[in-house]
Amino acid sequence: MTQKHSFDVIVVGGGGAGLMAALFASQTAKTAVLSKLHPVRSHTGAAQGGIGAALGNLEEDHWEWHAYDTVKGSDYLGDQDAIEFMCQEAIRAVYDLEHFGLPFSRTPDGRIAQRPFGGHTNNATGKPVRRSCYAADRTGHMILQTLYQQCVRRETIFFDEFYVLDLLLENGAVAGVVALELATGELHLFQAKAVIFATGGHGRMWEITSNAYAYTGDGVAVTLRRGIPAEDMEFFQFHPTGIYKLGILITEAVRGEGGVLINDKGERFMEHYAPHIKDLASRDVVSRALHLEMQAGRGIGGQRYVYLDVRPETVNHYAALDGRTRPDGSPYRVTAEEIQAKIPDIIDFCRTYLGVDPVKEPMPVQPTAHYAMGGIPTDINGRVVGDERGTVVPGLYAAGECACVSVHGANRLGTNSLVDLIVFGKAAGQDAARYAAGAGFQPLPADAEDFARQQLEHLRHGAGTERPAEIRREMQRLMFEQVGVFRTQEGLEQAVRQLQDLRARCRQVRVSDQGRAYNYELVNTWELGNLLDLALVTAESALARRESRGAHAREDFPRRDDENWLRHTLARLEGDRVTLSYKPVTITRYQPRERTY
Amino acid sequence: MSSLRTTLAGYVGYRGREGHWGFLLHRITGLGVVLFLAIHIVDTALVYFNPALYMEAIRIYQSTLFGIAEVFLVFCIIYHGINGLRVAFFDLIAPSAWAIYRQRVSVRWTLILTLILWIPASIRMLSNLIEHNF
Amino acid sequence: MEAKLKQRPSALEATAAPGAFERHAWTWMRISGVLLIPLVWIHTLLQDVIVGVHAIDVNYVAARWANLGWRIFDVFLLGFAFAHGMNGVRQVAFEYIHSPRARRITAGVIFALWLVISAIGAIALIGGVNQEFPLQQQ
Amino acid sequence: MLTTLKIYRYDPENGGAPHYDTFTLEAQPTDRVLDLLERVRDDHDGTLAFRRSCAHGVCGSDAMRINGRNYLACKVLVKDLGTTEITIEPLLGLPVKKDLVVDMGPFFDHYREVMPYLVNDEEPPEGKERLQTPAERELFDDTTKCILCAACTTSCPVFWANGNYQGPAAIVNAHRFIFDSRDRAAEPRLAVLARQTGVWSCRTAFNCTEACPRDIKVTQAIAEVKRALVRRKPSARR
Ligand SMILES: Cc1cc2nc3c(=O)[nH]c(=O)nc-3n(C[C@H](O)[C@H](O)[C@H](O)COP(=O)(O)OP(=O)(O)OC[C@H]3O[C@@H](n4cnc5c(N)ncnc54)[C@H](O)[C@@H]3O)c2cc1C
Ligand code: HEM
Ligand code: SF4
Ligand code: F3S
Ligand code: FES
Repeated sequence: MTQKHSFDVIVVGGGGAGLMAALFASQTAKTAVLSKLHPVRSHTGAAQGGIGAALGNLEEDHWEWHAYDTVKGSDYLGDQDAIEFMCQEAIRAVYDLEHFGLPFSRTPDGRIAQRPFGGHTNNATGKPVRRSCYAADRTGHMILQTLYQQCVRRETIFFDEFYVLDLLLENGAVAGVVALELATGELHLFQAKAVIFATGGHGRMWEITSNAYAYTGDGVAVTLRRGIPAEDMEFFQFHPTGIYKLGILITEAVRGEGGVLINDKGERFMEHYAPHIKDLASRDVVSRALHLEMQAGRGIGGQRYVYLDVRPETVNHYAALDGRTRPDGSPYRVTAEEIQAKIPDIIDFCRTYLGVDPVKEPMPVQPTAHYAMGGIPTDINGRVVGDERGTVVPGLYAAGECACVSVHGANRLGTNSLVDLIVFGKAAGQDAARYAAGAGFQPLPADAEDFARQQLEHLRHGAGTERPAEIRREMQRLMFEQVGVFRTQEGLEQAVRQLQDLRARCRQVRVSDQGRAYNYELVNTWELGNLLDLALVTAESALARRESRGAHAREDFPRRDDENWLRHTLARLEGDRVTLSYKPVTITRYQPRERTY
Repeated sequence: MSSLRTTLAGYVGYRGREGHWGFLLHRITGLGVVLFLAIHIVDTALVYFNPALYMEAIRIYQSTLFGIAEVFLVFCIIYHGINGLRVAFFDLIAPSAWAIYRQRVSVRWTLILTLILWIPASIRMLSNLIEHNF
Repeated sequence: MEAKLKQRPSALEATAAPGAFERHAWTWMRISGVLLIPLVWIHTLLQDVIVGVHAIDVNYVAARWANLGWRIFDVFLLGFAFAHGMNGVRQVAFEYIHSPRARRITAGVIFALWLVISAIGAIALIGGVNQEFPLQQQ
Repeated sequence: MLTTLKIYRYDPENGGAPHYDTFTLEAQPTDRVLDLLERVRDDHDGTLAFRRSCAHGVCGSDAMRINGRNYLACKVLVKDLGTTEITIEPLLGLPVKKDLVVDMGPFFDHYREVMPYLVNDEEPPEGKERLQTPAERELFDDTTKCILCAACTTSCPVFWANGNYQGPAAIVNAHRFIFDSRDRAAEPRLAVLARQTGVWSCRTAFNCTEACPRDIKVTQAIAEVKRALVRRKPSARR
């Protein structure tokens, strides 16, 4: 029997974006948060390095500089109105978080501490600027905890471990969602005036990834199935420094604190790729550099990794060569203790998983699938835009990594995702509450949950023999090889073909767990289906885009082509067919230029 | 769920480290001593209420079985005392000593010290016992 | 699920809760514990190790209590050790017994035991060895 | 190397009694125990239930008992265990829902009781942060690291015996705010912890600190709260 609930606003996802949306929506509207994980398990908690905002606590900085860096980082694909809005709001957002209790690291005079991060520059000198506000290397953890704490304080209503399977649209507007209660295996029907998706990313379609098991793109997949396009899916960021083989992220803050990338010949190779800011170039640039070094046989021992070296002697050596100084003008020097204090968790990861102490030995790193620039298309109020003409879907919202505003364009700058969560999470929450105040409920059809139920039954009792785990592994390998840092026509075509095969096989899977309570096998299989949908859309979008821009690097089209491709992709999925259309990029004051670091 | 079964399963089955065993031993020794003390107060009070019965009681104390129990009693008193002192010192004076290394080492030292004090005492008590009872 | 919706902590009502008894008990265990080191250890060292049970009889007790200093020593020993121990028993019992009613009963029993046994000990300490009894009976 | 996993199984729907299943699989010394569990679910027995998400020790999903001791399955490597026989059981002291999944409800109830959020109703400086020196922040730095995994609370012998004991995790989260110079609600929080179910129930058994995957000095934090209570003005005793 399906239980029914009714709320003004339903937030799907309890990560940074979801909690922020819930905090603001619940101020005026009856709001509930549905999350497949307990909120504090969300992947926002894994974010390490910091949240960018031009507070200027340590040196001159301006939100306009932040905006320019973001535009440039996005390889000019970001929508500049949204970027300006975000960079301006970022400052407020960081102070809001501080007032909520977030324990930022502090400057000696008690203000929020800031550190350099990839792609953040002083626009006048081109030198790195300290813009990333941080709490050691656990900034995301602190954000997630702080927001959850505020939700506890405000008695936000949570449905923990509720897995959203389907979105209900009636008369072109939101009617509610269907969710599976993991504890009981029962379906629940949530009627709502507004639904905000904040379900995070989908990096689990790649073999080596920094992403959590839960990063399966559920929100994008659900909306895609309901006819909402997915924007810019070909742009997926590979972070240059993942722990070799494991993919666990080593934050850019390590390089912000002076760490350098070293190849097999002992060279600091980033000097050749980004002569100005070197190791702190934008992520796509550094990932490609790693890839090229390894391709040229300069990976360590010829293997597919290089070293990230943050030993004090190395840091001091290169800081002296760079003429790097402290805020007071004295030469930049660090000790092992300072390194330990600034990146404690990274050191802990390396000791635990590699048996390597970063203060004494360099860390083996390789690019790791990290962040989805693309997702559900929205405007700056978080409202989902259903087509290339900008038509808003009434009551439907998205925020956070699953959304594409687009502020990150073709490549996200480090620290900008956390800004995105806070700024657009809040905007979506406020706008959804406002919308709900003026709108009525859409009637729910009698068979509202039938689609979800049938799919589940099919998985549970189908006649198939395929094993989901096999399909998943093949997809991950395929995506990492063919839809990775560098892409080619043949590779992408092959990927599309094989993904179609995998999708066909996936229709023949059968889960062995016939139980209801905590049937994780069922959920994981459902998630595999979501990933396959998004993988296909990603590969098709990438195949069509015949240029290199940001994270999308085509060996066969190595240059950016503004004439034909300065536009956003919108992909729709019908059955096994992906149809693509395009919409223009909003440009305000920053005209596209060549991008060098 | 908290229940006596969980508790006992945990006491015995959880592979706790020094602190776990230190805690259990503190509890057992404390309860052991207090049980003895209760009896001991009453029997000593017999010197006032009934000295004859007191002599009866003393004779039981002088039995071999009780002689051996007494050796353990002294262990309990020494261990519980040193460990109690350790806990009180950490709690009242140096909370920062509640850190893994100091805790492990201090529990080990507590046991070593206990043995250092207890072994000579028990030798003397046992030789006393042998002298009188055999 | 609906039960989960009530998330307000009972924090504020706790202000009205039980006063400082547990805090005093905690402090007491530590202070008395420290004092017990000399008291209990000297007592044990003398009686169990040096003198030994075989040398103890009513006369021994009488001789010892003839000294006022030893009597005072024993008063302290009784007062501190038994109160420390019985509070320890109460703490342990409360860990396993949770219902307020059962706890009240347990605490009552422990308190009564403490009172009675302490009183017995105290009377004996004050009364001393009862010389009325014909000791020669032995 | 060949590794034997002995896993606690309980399925509420089959009404069966809890039992153990044994799986033998090939493992690398550097494999996480979580990797092995994943492999069991993928290739051997799809019905195995356990929680996980981040796979690197920051989300707190997969605390469980491994060879008798609480760990995050994703933060303990096979070689750390020093044996190829691995027994995996759910956390002690919380109701088991299925296999390795426990009901975290009671745990979060205790968490909520200590008011785990910043309380400060004074207007913050407009468009600026509240100031806090690095030294002030250092006082509670350690306890901000908590990921609410429950490894500590479910390793505590007092909690096993008495589920009403608020437990180390709740105290850690209270500590995080009591010692935050920006917070104004230390008093009511201390009052919650002064109850019989609060800090005074802690017997310094230290399993919590040993179990904490975030290396939080849990027992020290508890001791600091106790001291704050002892030194508090008697006026607080309402
Ligand atoms: C290792 C790592 C380090 C990073 N470091 C930084 C950094 O330093 N700075 C920065 O700016 N960004 C960083 N990022 C990126 C950033 O952390 C993420 O993009 C961001 O946290 C995503 O937040 P979110 O709220 O969108 O999603 P999440 O926090 O992941 O939340 C997703 C939520 O959706 C729920 N959910 C998902 N699917 C469903 C469903 N079907 N039904 C119900 N609920 C569902 C989940 O339970 C979860 O609560 C990092 C990312 C990683 C992986
Ligand atoms: C010799 C010096 C002694 C010292 C330093 C000492 C110290 C302590 C301390 C500090 C505690 C509290 C432990 C905690 O709260 O975690 C304690 C508990 C206890 N003590 Fe003692 N004590 C001593 C002697 C005694 C004696 C003589 C008795 C018996 C009468 C006794 C019985 C107990 C009991 C029953 C407990 C409770 C144990 C528990 O909670 O597990 N102690 N002691
Ligand atoms: S204190 Fe440590 S063990 Fe306890 S819940 Fe927090 S992180 Fe987990
Ligand atoms: S294990 Fe328990 S008794 Fe105290 S020191 Fe930790 S909470
Ligand atoms: S899976 Fe996140 S802590 Fe282990």
